[in-house]
Amino acid sequence: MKILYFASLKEKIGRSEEDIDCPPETKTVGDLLGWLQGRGEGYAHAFEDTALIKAAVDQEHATLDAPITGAREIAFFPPVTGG
Amino acid sequence: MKILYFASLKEKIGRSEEDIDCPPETKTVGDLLGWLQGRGEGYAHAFEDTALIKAAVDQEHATLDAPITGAREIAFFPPVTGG
Amino acid sequence: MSISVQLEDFDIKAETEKVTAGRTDIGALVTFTGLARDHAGTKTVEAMELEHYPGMTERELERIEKEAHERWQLQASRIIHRYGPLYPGEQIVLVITASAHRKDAFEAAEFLMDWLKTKAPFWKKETGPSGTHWVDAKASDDEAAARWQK
Amino acid sequence: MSISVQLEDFDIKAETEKVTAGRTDIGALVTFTGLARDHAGTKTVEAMELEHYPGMTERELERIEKEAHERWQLQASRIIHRYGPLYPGEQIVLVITASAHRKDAFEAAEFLMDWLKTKAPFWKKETGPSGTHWVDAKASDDEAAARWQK
Repeated sequence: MKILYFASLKEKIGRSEEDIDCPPETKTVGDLLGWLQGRGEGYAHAFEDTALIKAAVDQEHATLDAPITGAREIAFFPPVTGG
Repeated sequence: MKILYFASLKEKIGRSEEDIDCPPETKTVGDLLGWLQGRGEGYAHAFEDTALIKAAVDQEHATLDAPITGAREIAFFPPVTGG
Repeated sequence: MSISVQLEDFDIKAETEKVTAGRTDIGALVTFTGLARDHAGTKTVEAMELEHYPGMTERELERIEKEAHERWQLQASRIIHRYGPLYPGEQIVLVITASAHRKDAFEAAEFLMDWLKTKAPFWKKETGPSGTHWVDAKASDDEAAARWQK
Repeated sequence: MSISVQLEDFDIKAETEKVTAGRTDIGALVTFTGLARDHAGTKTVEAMELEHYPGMTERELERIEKEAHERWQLQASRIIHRYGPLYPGEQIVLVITASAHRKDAFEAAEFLMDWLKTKAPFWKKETGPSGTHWVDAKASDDEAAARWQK
């Protein structure tokens, strides 16, 4: 499964994307986020305030309870600030 | 006193402007309008429906009760339709 | 702040560039262009003629523009209104508003158009297959303008 | 309907002409241009960098544009959003809406900007005298977008 990080998350984690085989019990965006938090200091820091984490599953905005089974690409990012 | 007519009023009256010495008892826009109504068929027709007549005194929108004493230029026209 | 009442067409790029030239404090620029349409309701329009009240038109546009600057935080604005003969597809009116923030720019542009439609002394005559007639004022324009009454 | 996510600048005249070309049924054309400012609140901004999510950005802009066409009577629209480095005074985003009537064109343009600000995956990094930082999302943008919730 491809995981993408953007903006401040990308900088805290130190990479923009990675391929991950996450454990079978991670069934939702929230599960995946919790699992990523345990992967090291950068991840813990990046995912510290989950209220400020947005996610997309296969390039569509998704909430923490959205299922990830079968997804090809999951992205995490801070609230958007374009325009 | 210069009187101007625009759009459909101009066409009904058959002129776009005229200089008028109106009687001293015409003190408001409404008085003037009433006096003009009696000046002939074109005027009567033009000023038939006073609800659809707008006026300006010295190039500012004015209501029927606005005074005209001392005014240089009074205009009558239908509701505006620009833009 | 600047207004023009003119026979000639206008260039949206030249006008927006004049508004933003040399400035780095504008965050939001809104333009409204009014265009002559080929129909009005179900009636076909082949041409129109815009009559105006020279002198008063300029005064009213300046007054309306000033009022917009009093109500909203605007850094610049521009109003151009044409008169004379106009054909379907041609530009009639241009309103530009510039502000630090988009809300001010949008609201001021809407206000300018609503007031211009009900206060600027222009009258539209349309020509179609069944002849020529003066356009009636629209109640919807009065309603749109009424929402800005304080 | 057409969207572009691009590094290059855009030309408001060329874009509005593409929207109106050969048409005589458009009565109202609204454009919104977002520009890079030299300050954010009290902070001086010397430069910014816009990061985006290639692929998702295009999908979101298309989705937002489609939604605008479902909600308002629009004859055409155009969205251009730049990414990459941007300096004060430069153009960031362009939204164009065309309709028979001005109310639809104005509302749809405001809607597009409000939704774009809260849904399109762009992130702004500002550089000023005291360094570089990611811009925080604004509560006012969420509130502006919330008014369009049905």
